Amino acid sequence: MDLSRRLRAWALARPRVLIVDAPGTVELRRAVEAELDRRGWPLAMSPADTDVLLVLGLPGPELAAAIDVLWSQIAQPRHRVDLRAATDLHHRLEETVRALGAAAPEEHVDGAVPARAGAGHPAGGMDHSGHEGMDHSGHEGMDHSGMAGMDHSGMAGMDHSGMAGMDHSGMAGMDHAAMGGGGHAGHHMHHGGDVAGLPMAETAPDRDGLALDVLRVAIGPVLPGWPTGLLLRADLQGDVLTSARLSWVDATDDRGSPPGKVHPQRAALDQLASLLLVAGWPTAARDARCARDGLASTDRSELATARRRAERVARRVRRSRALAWTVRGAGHLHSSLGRTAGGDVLDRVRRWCDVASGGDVEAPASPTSLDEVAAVLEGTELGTARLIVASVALDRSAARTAPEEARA
Amino acid sequence: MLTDLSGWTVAAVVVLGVLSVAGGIAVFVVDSMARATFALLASFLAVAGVLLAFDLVYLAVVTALMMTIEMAIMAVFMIMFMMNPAGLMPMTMVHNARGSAVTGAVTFVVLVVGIWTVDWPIGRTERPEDSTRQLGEAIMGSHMLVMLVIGIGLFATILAGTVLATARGRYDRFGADLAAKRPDDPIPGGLPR
Amino acid sequence: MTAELVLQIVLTVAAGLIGVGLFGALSQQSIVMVMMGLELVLNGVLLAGGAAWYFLAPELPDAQMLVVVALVVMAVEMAMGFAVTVAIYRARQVDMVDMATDLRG
Amino acid sequence: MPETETAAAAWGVVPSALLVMGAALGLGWLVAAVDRVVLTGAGAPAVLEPVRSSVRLLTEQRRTTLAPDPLLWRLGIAAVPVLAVLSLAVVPIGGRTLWSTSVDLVWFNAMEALLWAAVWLVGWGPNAVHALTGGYRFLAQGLAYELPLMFSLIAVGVGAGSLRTADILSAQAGLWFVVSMPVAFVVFLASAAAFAFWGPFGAPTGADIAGGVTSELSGVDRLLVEAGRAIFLGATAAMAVALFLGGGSGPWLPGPVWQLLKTVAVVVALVWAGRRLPVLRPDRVVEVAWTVLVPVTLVQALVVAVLLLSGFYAV
Repeated sequence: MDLSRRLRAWALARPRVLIVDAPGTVELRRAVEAELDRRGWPLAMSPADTDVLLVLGLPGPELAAAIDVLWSQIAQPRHRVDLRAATDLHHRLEETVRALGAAAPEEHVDGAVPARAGAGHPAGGMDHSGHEGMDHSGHEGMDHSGMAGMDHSGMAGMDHSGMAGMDHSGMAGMDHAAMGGGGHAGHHMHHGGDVAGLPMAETAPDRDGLALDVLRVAIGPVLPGWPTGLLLRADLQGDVLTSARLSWVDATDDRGSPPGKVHPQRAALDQLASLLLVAGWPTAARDARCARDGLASTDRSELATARRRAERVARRVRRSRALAWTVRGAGHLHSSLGRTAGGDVLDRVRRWCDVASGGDVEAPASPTSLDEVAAVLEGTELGTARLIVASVALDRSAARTAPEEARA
Repeated sequence: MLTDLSGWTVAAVVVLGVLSVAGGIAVFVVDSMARATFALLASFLAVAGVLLAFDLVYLAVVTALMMTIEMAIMAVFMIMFMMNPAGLMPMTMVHNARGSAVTGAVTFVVLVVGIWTVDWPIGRTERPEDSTRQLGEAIMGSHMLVMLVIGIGLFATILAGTVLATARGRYDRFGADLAAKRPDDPIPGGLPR
Repeated sequence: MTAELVLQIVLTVAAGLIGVGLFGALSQQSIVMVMMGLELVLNGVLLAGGAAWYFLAPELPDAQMLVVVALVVMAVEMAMGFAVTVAIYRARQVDMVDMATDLRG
Repeated sequence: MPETETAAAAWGVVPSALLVMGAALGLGWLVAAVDRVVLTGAGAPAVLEPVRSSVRLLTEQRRTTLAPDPLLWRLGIAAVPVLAVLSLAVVPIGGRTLWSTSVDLVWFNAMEALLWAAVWLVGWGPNAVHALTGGYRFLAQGLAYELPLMFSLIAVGVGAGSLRTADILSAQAGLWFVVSMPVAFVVFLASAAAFAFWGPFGAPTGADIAGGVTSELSGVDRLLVEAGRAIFLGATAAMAVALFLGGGSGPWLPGPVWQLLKTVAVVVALVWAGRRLPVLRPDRVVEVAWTVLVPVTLVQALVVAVLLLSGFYAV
């Protein structure tokens, strides 16, 4: 018994962490990431991949609802930490490990049973506690957010939401007219448009001229390498976005990064780190984070090391032919923003690299509105869309020039 | 004449045979199109298993390989074109079910009557050491003509299939006078052009 | 167990596959499902070909060639089937055989 | 021929099956450990991390999603590691394969093809956008790498005059195949990364789709899929050693040691090189695969055929 507990504690000593940063917690997030990198705790990709949910700062009501959904999707054993300040970070993380390792075994067993029962009977699983959290809060979250009409998902965390519409796609594939014309018996599929509370997909012409299924999905507000709080509502055909709208959750919450003390080089490295994560280059992303954290140091020699490191990672990214080949041509922003925000993803990456290496260049300007970015996302594939979003510096205050009503 | 298959092998053949037919029936019974596709794959894999028992190693493995790839692609088309691919709503889409069932059943009965009445000429012949080698030598020797025709047929299929399925020709890509330097594709590929 | 009995059992299974496949190919409305029925018929041919080689003429490669040809026919049927489905669907949003009856001359 | 005797025949079925299982676990651990070391830059202590992760995943709850397809999902998940181990059955370990058919190369290829179905099911099962997108990406990538992979295997088969791994090993007694088939070697290793959907070909599990096909997996499900991927990568590295690097041949040391050293070297090189690159987006990769790699590997096969006719290979 003791042995198994110790084994458990050992196994959970390096938990995977999902960070949710509320607005205005940039420095806190950087400090946390630095500490996680130092400890070798990996960053989680999705709720399924998460052991520890780390909530930084004070989330607004909509983000809080999304976090609750996210929490319900995390498998046992799990632990949630709310951090307001980086002061006792080390202590809090130690405590987290202890709490995870000591998570009451009965709670764990309790959680596992419904999951298995749910596997046999998808609908039956709803009664059980572990599962209940997941399905129901999904809908609750949606009600809170007040966007229920748009898609059955609300912001259910990482878009588990829209998914349900997904595979029973094509009900609409067969339109009534055609059916009437055919005039044969045996179609009983037109009773009601939803399954398990989720509407069916519709069809629309795709870019190749075929009328295929469209799914309404909500992507965000919490994803790896994604600006927390950003919500992409899109129509998805396969993996191509046919329409896209971007908005912030808690749009009235304007606690952006405090003005005045922005360190451009660190900001650029931060941007690069999340972009490289999205581009699937974790080693370079780690280097960028490392350089960013070193630049915050007050120690002279550490600072010099960090500068060299920043230059190295910027040079490596800038010169990478593979990265250039894979992102070139995506996301042309021909905008009124002036020279520095235009161009494709690659141009912006290179400009970020220039800033990151400490050069005296202007950082790419943030787009003035989310709609401008959303317009570029239309017609791109999901991965490209993620790259485009990661390549621009979106900040909450800038987005507010685009009125919420414009989304409709 | 006794079979040279062991009792276990015969049992395995019978079980796999039953599985293959069950998979075949499941294709038209289950609601979910994804499940139908993979029921068909199960049927193919069961037949591949029987071929393995008959020493036809190459054919068995190739059947598994080809059919898996084919079914994986089939699954995508199923989701593209079929309503209700996940089978979340019970439905059937058949016409002339009775006539089809009768046709299927009659065919089966006729075949079975034939199978069980014909006096099969089971000979005492030499088995080749390696069935794969036998097939390979046939393809490259006595039966080369068959492979040549198959090759041409497959090539024609590739061309015809592409032409039928795509809506864009070179005039769409390179302009009416084919003068464009770079093709106008919705998604640029990985080649520098 | 005699070889003939095993052969007959296997051929019966093949006949079963052919029967089920025929039923599917004739009764289904969706083009893709029709193709699955045809595949099932060819699956029966594969099985019968393999059995014929093993029990009747293992010294000759002909039955093996038959199986190879059946595999190729499956691939061709599939490729052309999907191509035609895409073409019809593109032209008139139809993926069911009954709706394509106006293609009749 | 003693050298073509299978492990099952020489040592009994159960011991050699256990041997293959052990080799699979060892290879999977090796790949995961090297990957972890390269990823975290943590150095030697990171080699324990795969074990730690496995234990953690074993104790974790299995979760499910709303309206999933549990049967197909679980089937796909279980198939990934099973296929990885089955593909290892034709890879020589200590000079012998678990079993040997006359078509080992096709067997290896077929297991990898069956992986298509498995990965697609893992993506399809949970009824989630990101997972299904990962499934689509895997199929698109799979179609593109399949033909180059087959042609590179064909080049090996032609060079050895046999599809049996044991014969391929003995055909390399004089000269390793990597010398006359460098293109096939590189394509084979790249395909290995592609069908383990790892590294530069990791788009099906990319961070941009929150982990793709693995995004909804937790607990033992995730463990099975991740272990299957690692074993596939390790098995392919071991296969590459057998097909191109002469297997256990080498001076002074006994064969199995050489084979182990070469396998470790290939794994380290593969992981190190793979992690130096970002994920290559499938829409770029597929065009290159179809229009460049297919012809290039065809020419490679042609070169091998011509060399064979001119008596280059001692068959």
